[in-house]
Formats: sequence, structure tokens, C-alpha cells
Amino acid sequence: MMLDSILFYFFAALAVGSAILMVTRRNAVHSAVFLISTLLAIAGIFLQLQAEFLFVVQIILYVGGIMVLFVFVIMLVNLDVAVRQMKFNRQSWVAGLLALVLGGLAVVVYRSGGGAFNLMGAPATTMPPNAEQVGTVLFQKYFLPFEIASILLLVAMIGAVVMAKRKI
Amino acid sequence: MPFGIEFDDIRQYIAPVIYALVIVAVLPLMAGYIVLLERKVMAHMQARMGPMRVGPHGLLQPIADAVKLLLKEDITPKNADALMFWLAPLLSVTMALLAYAALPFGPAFQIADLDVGLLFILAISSLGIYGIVLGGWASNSHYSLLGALRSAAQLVSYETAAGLALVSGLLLGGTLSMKGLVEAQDSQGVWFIFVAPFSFFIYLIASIAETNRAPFDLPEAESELVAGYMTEYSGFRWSLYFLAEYANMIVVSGIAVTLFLGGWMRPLSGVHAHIFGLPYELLDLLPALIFFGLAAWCTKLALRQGEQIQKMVMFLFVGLFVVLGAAMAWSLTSTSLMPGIHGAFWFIVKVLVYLYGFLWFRFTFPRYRFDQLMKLGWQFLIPLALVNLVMIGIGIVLAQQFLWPLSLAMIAANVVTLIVAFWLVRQGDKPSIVVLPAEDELPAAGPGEIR
Amino acid sequence: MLPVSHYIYLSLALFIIGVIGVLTRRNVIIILMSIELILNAVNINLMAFSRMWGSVDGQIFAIFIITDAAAEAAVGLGIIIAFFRNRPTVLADEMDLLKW
Amino acid sequence: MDQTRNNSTAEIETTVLGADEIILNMGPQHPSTHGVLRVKLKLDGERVAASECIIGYLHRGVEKIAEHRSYQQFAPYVDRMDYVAAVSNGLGYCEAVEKLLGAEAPPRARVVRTILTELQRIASHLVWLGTHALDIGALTPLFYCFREREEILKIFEKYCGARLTTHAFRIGGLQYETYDGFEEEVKRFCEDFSKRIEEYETLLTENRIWLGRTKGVGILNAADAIALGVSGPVLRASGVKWDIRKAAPYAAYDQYKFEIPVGKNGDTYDRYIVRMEEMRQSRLICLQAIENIPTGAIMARIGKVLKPPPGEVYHAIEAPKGELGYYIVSDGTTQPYRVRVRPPSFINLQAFDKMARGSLVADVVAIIGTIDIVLGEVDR
Repeated sequence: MMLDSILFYFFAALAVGSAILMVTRRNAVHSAVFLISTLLAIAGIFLQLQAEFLFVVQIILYVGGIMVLFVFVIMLVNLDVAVRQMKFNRQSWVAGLLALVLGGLAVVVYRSGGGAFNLMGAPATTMPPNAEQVGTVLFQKYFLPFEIASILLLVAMIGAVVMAKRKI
Repeated sequence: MPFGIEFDDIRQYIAPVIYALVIVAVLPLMAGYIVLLERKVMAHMQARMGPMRVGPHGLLQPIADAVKLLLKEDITPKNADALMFWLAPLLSVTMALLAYAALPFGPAFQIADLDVGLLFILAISSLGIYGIVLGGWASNSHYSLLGALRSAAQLVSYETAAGLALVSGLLLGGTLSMKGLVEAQDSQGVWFIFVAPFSFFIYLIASIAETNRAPFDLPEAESELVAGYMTEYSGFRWSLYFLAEYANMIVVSGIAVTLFLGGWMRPLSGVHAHIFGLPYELLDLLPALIFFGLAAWCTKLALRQGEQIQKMVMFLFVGLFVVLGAAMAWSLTSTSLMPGIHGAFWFIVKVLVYLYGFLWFRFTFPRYRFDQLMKLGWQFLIPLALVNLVMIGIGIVLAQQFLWPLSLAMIAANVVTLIVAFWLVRQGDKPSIVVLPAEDELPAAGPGEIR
Repeated sequence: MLPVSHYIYLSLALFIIGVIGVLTRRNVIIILMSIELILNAVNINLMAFSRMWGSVDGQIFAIFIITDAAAEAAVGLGIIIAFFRNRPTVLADEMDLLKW
Repeated sequence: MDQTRNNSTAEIETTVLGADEIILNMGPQHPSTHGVLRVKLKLDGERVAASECIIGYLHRGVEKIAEHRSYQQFAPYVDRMDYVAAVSNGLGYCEAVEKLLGAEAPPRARVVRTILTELQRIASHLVWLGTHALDIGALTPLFYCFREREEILKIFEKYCGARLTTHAFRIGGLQYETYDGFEEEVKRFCEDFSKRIEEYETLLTENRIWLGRTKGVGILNAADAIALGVSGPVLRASGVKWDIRKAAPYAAYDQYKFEIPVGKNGDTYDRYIVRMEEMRQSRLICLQAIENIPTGAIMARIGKVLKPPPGEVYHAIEAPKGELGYYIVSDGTTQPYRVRVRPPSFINLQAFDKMARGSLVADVVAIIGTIDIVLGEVDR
């Protein structure tokens, strides 16, 4: 299906482009906006992978929740001075180089050893309605991890409140 | 066909694209006329006339307002962040319009029937917050920023309550698809407002708060924060925010109507009994009668108009109503068209009734203070919504596993919720402890002491 | 569906961009955002494999990762706010109170 | 909103988080300070730590003008002080000069004065109620209030030709006889008005949001109120039963029966209740007075040129907003040597700091509204 690949390339280009802009913008708010656009593009890729439920979860939780938190904090600690300061640290070129080397390494490894895994295109059949399936699996097979995740969230919530509160 | 795309691939997209275009084209007009309706209703509630000058009874006022807004100078403050200042209103209005993609106006009139329709609408409306926050931030004004942060906090808080209320609704429907929810109400023969009234009322309150309408309109509290995040906006961009606000109002009404008020269904559509020897199916005549009645009323008003041009405009509306009424009447003869056209009619009527509630609240209530607003959200609505959700769940289990009649199970569940609601109200009435700074802790009073 | 390698390369690109962001930026908030990007890169992989095998287990893992990201963001931003109150900076290399 | 840090650390200039104390300016151009009042607030987070009212934007030197006008010429100027209660201002001034002259208005004039002044009190309270409710976010009461105020203004217009700054009374009595149908119109208004008050109360009195916004907000206890010299409804809401109409009756108030409503807690809600009840009492006074207007002259014989004997006089009346006093010094010429006005708004505004401390910023608007100030009177 041609439409499928057009969608993929569009969202992939949007994701990568926004990600690059996110890392390079000086202003933290701009960075956040480009990260949002990356996340939305990734949500689009989820949709293209026929995972509607994850598409919605990505938007509600990531874009509508976590990133709002980020934007809030950026606005609260928004320093005009920070905009004028050096945006990369001093060893940035070393770090950037090493990261690129890591990326190159990963490509080399995948190219040379990828055949060892059984990586194929997915079957062309469409997946059954997604939300119910995810729900069933989540509450049967992965019930314990699910509860543990809820405890993790509770701990994080308490931690965040305790840390951000002025006086306890 | 280029790129190997066959016509058959495209054909399924034709109808949705047309629907989308219709919605995008009609929505601004509809928003304009909702504003006119609001002003008229407000005026009549306040013992005055409202707009009367532009067109007979102000009927052309929305168009005049739109033209005025488009011609106004579009100001960007000097130290504003130009990109974000430009992006924010667009984001706002885009997100408001996107939500219409999953809203079923009728059995056939829906752009896309997603499996996760309800979640999709929730997700999209949670994105509207960025338009507000970024707009407030980009304006580089304290009024705007504070207004934006306030409204963002408000949206986040009330989204939780609204979401929980909707979950209890969709538990009853057993599906996330908007269309499926209406069909569930059709097959169960009862609107969910009667099964889960608390969910409806929680959603009603939360939806007013989410659209920043009075009595929760703190972000734009004129007497405190001027116009909130919109303070620095003018002209076209301001009107985009305005459009987004009204579009959002219609969306939340649409969700409530779909989930709790039976969507596009005619009232009493499940009842096939007779009353006074007449079948309930006679209600199908109502849409046509309503439009003809409106036409008659407009004719009466038109005959009273003094000026020729006013008379003509009024007769234009008479013609519009006659055409619509005729369409309603004609569609009765065709079984294939009837559900679609009448469905859209009933859906819009229900949305308007819901919106009328919005307006009514606005003119009746004073405004909440910010801490009271947060308290209402977090200490009343969210606990109540949680209890309600659990009770509805229990009710459904009772009905399905223990084979209680649904009505009995739901009455039991709602009574428990009611008791909890009373308890919560009592708790809220207890004076919360406000620690006032002791007299000697404060700096001495007196002028000149403040720098 | 496209070959899985497409998704792997996309994921790799986003991952490396995220790593570059974490290693080179000074602003702590942007570092945290880069970490979010890394997590998302992982998610893409999981989703692609989930689609490839036609099972939803990968999606469940993605949900767990999103949960983790939420927890991480809440705590991380809490720390930033707490720190900012004591010392008004958001630059990682100025957070050197433990150094002497 | 002007936020500047009390900055010892110069690096952080404007942050919302780091700032413990923020200075916030409200006004002079602020939609809810009722004119050109400027309030400077020192905020500790959301709470008001200290406040300062900066006044004088509407100063016109009314007291100084008096020294260059004859006694009669100055009478219209007093209407421009509290312009929403012009009739009351005029009554105070006329009675003060009469006291200085040793003259007294004839009974008929005094009764008509009482009726008009009480109508003016209702009108003034209606303006207060409408704007106060609007500040708190209730849109509709404003229009209802102005609808009834319009009726009162029509009566004024028919009586003396003016609606706002009426100059209704003259020194020594009245210039105009009441018009035909005056009694009926006042009576009709009073009879309608009791239903109208019910309407306002339906909208507000038991409304949970209204209760939340007004109860416990801007508390002023009796001792503080007396110490600050506060008068009028603000004082009575704090539980002090003090009303000059009872304490030192003037005009014809000694002839009528009426209650003085008193509050308990001294908060914004009590002030609201006290004013609502005052409107009812004013209505009763009007009804009593209209039943029995004495016949006879409407002007005392005081001559065309007023030359009061040298001396000084202080005369106070209960204006809608509190004690309105005139202190007039005469040197025996046709012009006063000195006129000093004790405006109720000005004195009541002193209590603002007391009320606002420790309250939330959003309550400041309610507190300004509840004092019921008119800047024309504060600045004179």
C-alpha cells in the first residue's frame, strides 16, 4: 500500500526534524514545542501501525499530560538570562561525536548481524480492534506488573509533592 | 492513477472529506449565531433587548462582527515571541476542529467512526491547553501568563473529573466508539442520563469549567485579570481564540449528548405505545412543525419591520426555515434519508439545549474564586466521580452477574452516590482552616512602607 | 506493512538525537526532555515488533514505558523546582553544590 | 500587573516561583476599582501582606472652591462629591448652613426632603449592589438594579429636572413644590420595590458561590471599626448599632418608625445583608412619609443674601455610605471662611488595609466593592 509508506515517511521526517530542532533550540519553550511535535508524529506512526489505543494513550498521557507539566515548569523557572547563556556545555563536541559513533556502531551491528534475527514485514492482515485486546491482555497476563506500575506512579506522585512543596 | 493508488482506495475517503469541509465551513457561522443567541438570551434574562440594529432583531450581527474582526489591525506586541504568538491561536482552533472528526451528528453523518472515538476526542481536547499556555507565554505580559497558567491548571484539574464521569458512561455502553455508544442507548432503550445521572451532572460541571465559561471563567475574569491569555491578542487571531472557545463548547455538548442524551435519537424513540390513541411516532413530525413554526413566527416579525430592507432580510430567514421544514417533511417519505436528516436535527437540538444550560449558568451565578474552584474540582467532583464510577460498576455487575433488573441496580447505586454527595457537601461546608498571619508577624501598616 | 528495519532506523535516529541532547545541553529541563525522546524511540521499536508478531504484548510494554516516563517527569521536575528555589539556575553544570 | 521583586539578588528579576513578595498595582485604570483608585498590594504568594490606597486622582478642590462662592452658589458643588447620592449631599449641606443661620426648614419641606433622601439611599445602594455583584462575577443583578434605579431617577427628574446631580434642595427648604402625582409615583415605586428586593435576594443571598465569595471575606471587627472612624453600613455590619438618623435625628426622621439592621461578623456578606435590609427600611420610611405630607410653606424666610453670624458649625447626616459631615466656619460675610467635608467613603477606605490583610488577591476586588466608595467623594 502506497498510502501506508507515504504516511510513514511523512511522520518519520516530521519526528526526526522536530527532534533535531528540539535539541538545538536555545529557548526551552521552543524545545518543548518541537518535542510535542515529535511526540505527535510518533503517535501518528503508532496509528500507522494500527495501534489506535496506543495512539490515543500517547496523545493523552505524553502530549496532554507529561509535556504540559514540562511547559508549566519551564514557564515557572523561565529565566531570561538562560536564553542569553551558552546553550551547549564545553565538552559538547566530544559528546556529540561519541553519540554519533554510537549510532554508527548500532547501524554496523544491525547491518552485519541483523540477519540472525527473524525480521520480516508484518502480515498484511489488519489487527483486530485494539483497545479491547490491550485491556484483556493488560488485566490478565500483565496484571501484576500493572499494579506495580500503579505503585510506581503513587510513589512518584508523593515524591514530587514532597519535593516541590515549600514547607512540609 | 499515479503512485499506484486506485480509485477504490480513495472512494472511501470522499464522504468524510465532504463532511469535514461542511463542518469547517459551517462551524464559524454556527459559532457566530451561538454568540448572537447568547447575547439575545442574556438580554432577555436581563430585561433588555440585545442586538437590534444590524439586520432585523440583530440577525446579521454575527456577520458584521466577523467582518469587523477580520478588518481589525493585527497587533503583535514588541517583545512577544513572534513564532509562538502566531502558532498558539492556530493550535487552539485546530485542536477544537479536530475533535469534530469523531463526533457523530447522525447515524451517517460522522467523519470517522473510530474504535477509540471517545478517547480520541478526550485526547484532542486535552491538546487545546497548548494554545492557551503558549499564547499566554508568548504575549510576554504578566496578565497573559497568569491567565494562561490559571486556565491550564483549571483544564488539567477538571479533565480528570470529566474523564471519570465519561468512563462511567462508557461502562454502560460497553464501547469506546461514539456511534456504538448511541446504538447501545438505542438497544438498551434508555438514555444514560437516566441510568447515571451523577455522571451527567459531574460532566456538565466539568465541561463548563473545561471550556472556561462562567462561573468558572477565571482565566478571563474581567475584574481581575483583564482578558487572561487573550489580553494581547487582537483582530483575526483573537477571533480564532473566540472561535476555538465556541467550537469547544459545541464539542463538549456533543460528547454529553452522545454519551448521556441519546445522541441523534428522537426522544421516546424506543417507545412504541399509544397516548390518547396516538402513536408516539407522531413525534417524527415535530422537526418539520418546529421549522414551520419558526417560519411563521419570523413572518410575523417581518411584517412588523418598518424598513423594506429589514423586511427582506427577515423574509430570507423565513425562506430558510421553510426550506428546512420542507426538507424535514419530505425526508419523512424516504426511509433511507429519514434517520440521517432527522438524526442531525435532533442532535443539534440537544446540543443547543445543553448550550442553553451553559448560558443560563453564566447569567445566574457569580464567579468562583480560584482556590474555591480548585477545591470544588479536587475535593468534591473527583471524589464523587470516583465513587460514582465504582457504584456504576457495581450496579452493572449486579445487573449482569446477579441478574438484578437494571433499573433496581442503578437506583441502588445512585442512592449510595447521592449519600456520598451529601456527605461531601457537608464536609465542604465545614470552614476550612485559614491560617491568617498573626498581627505582629506582618510588617507594620502604613503608607510609604511599601516600596 | 513496511519492513521492520525502517522503524528500527527511525528509532535509532531518534535515540541518537536524544543521546546527543542529554550529553550536550546545559539546561536540565531540555536534558529531561531528551530522555523522553529516548524513551519514545524505544516505544517505536516495541510497537513495530508488536505489529510484526501480531500480538499486543509490545504495546503493553509501551504503556509501561509511558507510565515510567510520567513518573520520571514528575519526580525530575519536582527536583528541578526544589533546586531552583534554593539556587536559581537550571543549568546542569552550575548544579555543583556537592563539589568543593 | 506590575511585578517587581524586592530584589537583593539582582540576577533573578522576574520569576513567579522565586518571588516571595510581589508588589502588585491595581489601578488607577482597573475595571473594578470603581473609578480612579490605585491600590498597591504587597503579596506573599496569593495572600495580601500589606496594602496601600493611593488616592487623589479625582481631586478637584471642592473645599477650596467653597471659600470663593456664596453659600447658595456652593450648593451645586456638593452634588459632585458623591455623585451617586447627590440628594444626600445636598441635604447635609443645606442643613448645616441652616444650623449656622439658626433657621429651620418648614415641616413640609422636611418631609419631602426625607422622602427624596431615602429614595436616593435606595438608588445608591442599588448602584452598589449591581457593581459589587458584577465584580464578583454575577452579571445579571446589575441590570435589575439599574432598572429600579431608573424609576427613582425618573422621580427626581420630574421633581427638579435633573437626574444625577440634582441640586434638589435649597438652603432654608425647597425651591420646587412637589409635582402632581408625586405621592402616587413614590407609593407605586415603594410597593413594587419589595418584590424587586426579593428578586435580587433570590439571585444572591443563598447562592453557594456568592456565600463562598463573601462570607468570611474582609472581616472588620467592631473595635477596629470604631477605632478607624468607620461609619454607615460598614460599621453596622460589624455589630455597632449607630445610625445618625436615630442618634441625632435630622430632617423628619424622628417622626418615623424604622429599624437599624446590624450585622454580626463584619464580613462582606454581613455588609451585603445590612444594605439589603436598609433598602427595605428606606422603603418603609418612604411609605410612612408619603402617607402624611404636611401642607404649608416649603421655604423658610431667610432672605436673599445669606450672611450667617460669625461662628462655626458641624452637622452630620447619615448618607447612604455613612456619616457625611460638614464643618463650616463663617466670618460673617456672604462667603464661608472654610468648609471642611467629612466624607464617609474617605474614612471608610481607611479600613481597607485592615480588611485586606491576609485575604487572597481575588478577594481584594470584593473588598473594594463592599466598602462602597465613590472616588468623587474620597478625593473631593
